Amino acid sequence: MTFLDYAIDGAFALLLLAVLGAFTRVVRGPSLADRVIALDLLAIALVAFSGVYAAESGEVAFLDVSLALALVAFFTTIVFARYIEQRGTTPPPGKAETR
Amino acid sequence: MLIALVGFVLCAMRVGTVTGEDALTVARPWVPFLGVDFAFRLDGLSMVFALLVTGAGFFVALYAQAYFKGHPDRGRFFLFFGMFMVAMLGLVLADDLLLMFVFWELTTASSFMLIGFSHDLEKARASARQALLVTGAGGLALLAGVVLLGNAAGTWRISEIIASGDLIRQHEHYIPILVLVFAGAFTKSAQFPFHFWLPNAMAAPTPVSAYLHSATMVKGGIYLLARLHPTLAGTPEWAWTLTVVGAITAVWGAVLSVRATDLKVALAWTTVMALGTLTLFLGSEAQIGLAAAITFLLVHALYKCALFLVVGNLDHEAGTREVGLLGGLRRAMPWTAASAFVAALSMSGFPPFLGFLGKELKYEGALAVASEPWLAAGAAVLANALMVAMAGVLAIRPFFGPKGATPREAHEAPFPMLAGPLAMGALGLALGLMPPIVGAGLIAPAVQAMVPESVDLTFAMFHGITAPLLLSVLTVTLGVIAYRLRDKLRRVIDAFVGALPITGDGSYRRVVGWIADGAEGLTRILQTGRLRTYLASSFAVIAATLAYVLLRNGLPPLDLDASGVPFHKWGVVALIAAGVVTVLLAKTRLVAVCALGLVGAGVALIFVLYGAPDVAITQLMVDILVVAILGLVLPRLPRYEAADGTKRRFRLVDATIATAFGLVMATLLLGVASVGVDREITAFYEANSVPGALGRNIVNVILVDFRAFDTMGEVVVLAVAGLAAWALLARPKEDEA
Amino acid sequence: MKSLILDNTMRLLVWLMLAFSLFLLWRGHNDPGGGFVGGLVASIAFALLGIGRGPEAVRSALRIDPRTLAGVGIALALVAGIWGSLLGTSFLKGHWISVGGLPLGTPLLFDIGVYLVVIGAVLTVVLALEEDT
Amino acid sequence: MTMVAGVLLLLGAAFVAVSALGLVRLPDVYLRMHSVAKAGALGCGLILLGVVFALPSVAVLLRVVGAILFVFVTTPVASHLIGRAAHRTKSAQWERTIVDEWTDEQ
Repeated sequence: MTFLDYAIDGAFALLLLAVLGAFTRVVRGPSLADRVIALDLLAIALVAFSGVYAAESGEVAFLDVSLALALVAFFTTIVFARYIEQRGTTPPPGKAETR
Repeated sequence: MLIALVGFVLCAMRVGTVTGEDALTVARPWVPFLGVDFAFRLDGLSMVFALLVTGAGFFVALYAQAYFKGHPDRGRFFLFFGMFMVAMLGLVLADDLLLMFVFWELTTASSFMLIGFSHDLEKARASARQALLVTGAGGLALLAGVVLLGNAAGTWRISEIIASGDLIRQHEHYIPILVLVFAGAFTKSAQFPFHFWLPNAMAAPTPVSAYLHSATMVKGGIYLLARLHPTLAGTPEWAWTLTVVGAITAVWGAVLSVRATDLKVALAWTTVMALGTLTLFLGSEAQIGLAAAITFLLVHALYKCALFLVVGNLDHEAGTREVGLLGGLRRAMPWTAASAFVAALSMSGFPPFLGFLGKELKYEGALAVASEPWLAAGAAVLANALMVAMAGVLAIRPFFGPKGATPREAHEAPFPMLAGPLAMGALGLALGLMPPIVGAGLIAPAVQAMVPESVDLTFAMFHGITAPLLLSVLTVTLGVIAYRLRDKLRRVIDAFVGALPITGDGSYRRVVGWIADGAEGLTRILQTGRLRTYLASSFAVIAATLAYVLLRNGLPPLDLDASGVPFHKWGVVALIAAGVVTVLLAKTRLVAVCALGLVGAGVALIFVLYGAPDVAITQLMVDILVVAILGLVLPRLPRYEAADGTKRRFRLVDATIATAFGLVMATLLLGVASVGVDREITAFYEANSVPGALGRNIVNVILVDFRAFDTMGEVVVLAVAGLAAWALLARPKEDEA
Repeated sequence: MKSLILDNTMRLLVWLMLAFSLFLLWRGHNDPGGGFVGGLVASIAFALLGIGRGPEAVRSALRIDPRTLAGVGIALALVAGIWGSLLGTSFLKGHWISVGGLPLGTPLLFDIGVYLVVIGAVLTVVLALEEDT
Repeated sequence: MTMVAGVLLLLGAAFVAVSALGLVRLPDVYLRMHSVAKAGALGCGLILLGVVFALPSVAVLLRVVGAILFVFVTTPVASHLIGRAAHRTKSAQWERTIVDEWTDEQ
């Protein structure tokens, strides 16, 4: 097991941690904006994840996945951003939205 | 009208040549695969019917020419009329079971058209529907019977089936075939349980009633029984059912005909009576019985058709069919009176007429009926007595009785409307005067077609003082008495019928009502209009069927050792599981959408980890697009009704269905995985992906080249889905504008 | 949704996305990609344009109505199919002709057909939704 | 060569993990947005660079540069929009925020 393999495993572990963090924010996030940001982070983590997997498997094709996702990941954030603006005031954090 | 004439002449020429054996057959393959071919066979039995169909058809067509003068959709009438005649001819000439069935259904269809001809009348439409439903249902049963019979006999050709009679009788399907064929015949020929549609069918214009409902169509059932007689007859079931049903129908028809005040309905009920007697005689094996059936068939067709046309004249000229109103039209309509009188004489069976010969044979046949001679004879006498009475009511009352107040001042019908009845009446008399010619020419070959052994029948007008003669005298006297006190009879029967708990019509209407309510109830349960019920029911059904299949042939071997799976794959699985749980617990749609995004990403990760970049990219793109579209849709959705989510019962039901579905899918996949993926297909694609389609990316090569046809389908589906969504979404805007 | 930053980056990003989607379509045969994925990326690009500048911009950029686009896509796929049967081989059989060294084939045509249909269908839905809000 | 790749991968992953930590721990929307945008993008970039070192080839280089370019262009735009949206809809600010230039200007 060369140092690279350890690094890859380490990277996977850390990325999973990041995903876990994003997940908790999606669950707990008081306002929609928090959740959207968490999704954004998740997308970035995915790009990284497929990059690492490309390194591990030596298959260049996985970089296409990260390339495509990088290009498109922010789209969900924009859609939700517009939605938030259209919807007017976000309710105070305590009360969960009803929409 | 020309077709009818040509047809008639053709058949007439054939009369001489046809005796039982050397029938004319024409066969051309129609559906070779099923062994069904376009086969026609003209033998004695079909000859009688063919003559009947074309002859009566000619006269009725002539009559209709004048009857419909100036009627807007005359063309449509003759179209259906011609269609019916062809169908009827086909039915009687067909030598192939399926071909016969096709013509059988054609007659039902054209009769529906003809009964409902004056479609603006609600009564006509209702009775047309009723006739269609009853005869149609019978037709369906007949189809099953025909198929069973074809399989049992191993061939569709009727002539061969007739020969293999014994084989069929021992065949285990014999009883079902019998029942089904009876169902078809009884509904078509308006036998006892299914007789109610015939009187209602009088809503049709008179030529139709004259032709369809007296001479030809209702005889279809009788033809079927006669044609299959050699194959199916000869067993007690056949004899008993026919005799009993025939007797009941005959008596019931006769009784109710007296009660009817509308001349056409009265005629309809007498037709029911006649059909009853015909079925009665077809029950017997004795040649004399069959001969009686054929002769009475001929006699009945002649006088009934004539009488119907007479009533048509009355209706057309005098404007009413009510017995009470009509009277003393002798001077106004001499010719119609004459033909009515002649037909009535033949109907009541006075000596010089064919009717008498028919009645004589009938009594002889009745006495010879194997099972119950006295029952048959009794029924025949009673029925005929009432027939005599009806003959009086139909012929004497309107013409010789006191002058009635008819809505229109009656004057003689134009010549074409007289030709029919007069000719038929005269024919009845002429045939009566020369029985041997009729016997040898028509009756004998027909019976020959039905009975394997040779036929020796003497046809003479006068047989000397024999039992049947006495019976005839008895019938006539009874008839005259019945005619005298018909009003009292009518009241008695009225009371009796009123007291009847169920009538044919009533039960029919009730059954149709039940079916309609049942259908309505079912749709209300299924089509609740809520997406939730659709999804729930479909998933539940899938899960149930899969589980049933899995359990029935044993659970596949599940290897659950997950040792080799590296930790990060487990991490992803955990992510997906957590995502799903959040979706379930989400209070608002937004949280659910985000969590779904999470699950989508997790699934994409799995694709990545298992080496499928193509699919991973597609999954991610779709995931993002779905979230985007949801983002667009969310502002338009109504509040997330909390009630929807928290109803305890709903959530429980959904939860069970979902878990069941998940479990079944999991076991299925594990089963498939443990069996080991069949590499053979992948090997094939790996081998010729590059040479065949010049592409290394097998997934896309498959999509676009090898299995391009499927993609073509998917592409079309996608486009249609887009259109559907557009139609749903963009439409309201236009409506509002 | 007026946002100066979005407008400017949009000009660059939309073109980049379209280029990438065509790239995906083009090399679909050999590397991960293909008509379907390319179509998706392109439709995301147009949806982005729709969000940034409104549906009218998308319709003008697209120049033909998305529904007809889907129709054209199906027609193209059909042509690619018939091409095979015209030459006597079976329907949808791949035929390759090299034009100036570049292998052009009916499957590619078919792929383009798929590409157009995907864009057409997705955009019909997205625009229908957007035009209503 | 593989050493550098390993280090880069680990470093990048660490950054992503830190940004996730920030996302979870920080009190209000704006702070979380910072952590995701900055640390996330950087972490991802480093990882992708690491991949280049792990699989040195032109194709990989091209794809990685493309991906990094995209990430570095799109993430700021996205976080800008989400920040503006949050601010316009008056989502809560951390009670100890010192300066809020946006409202000060209007």
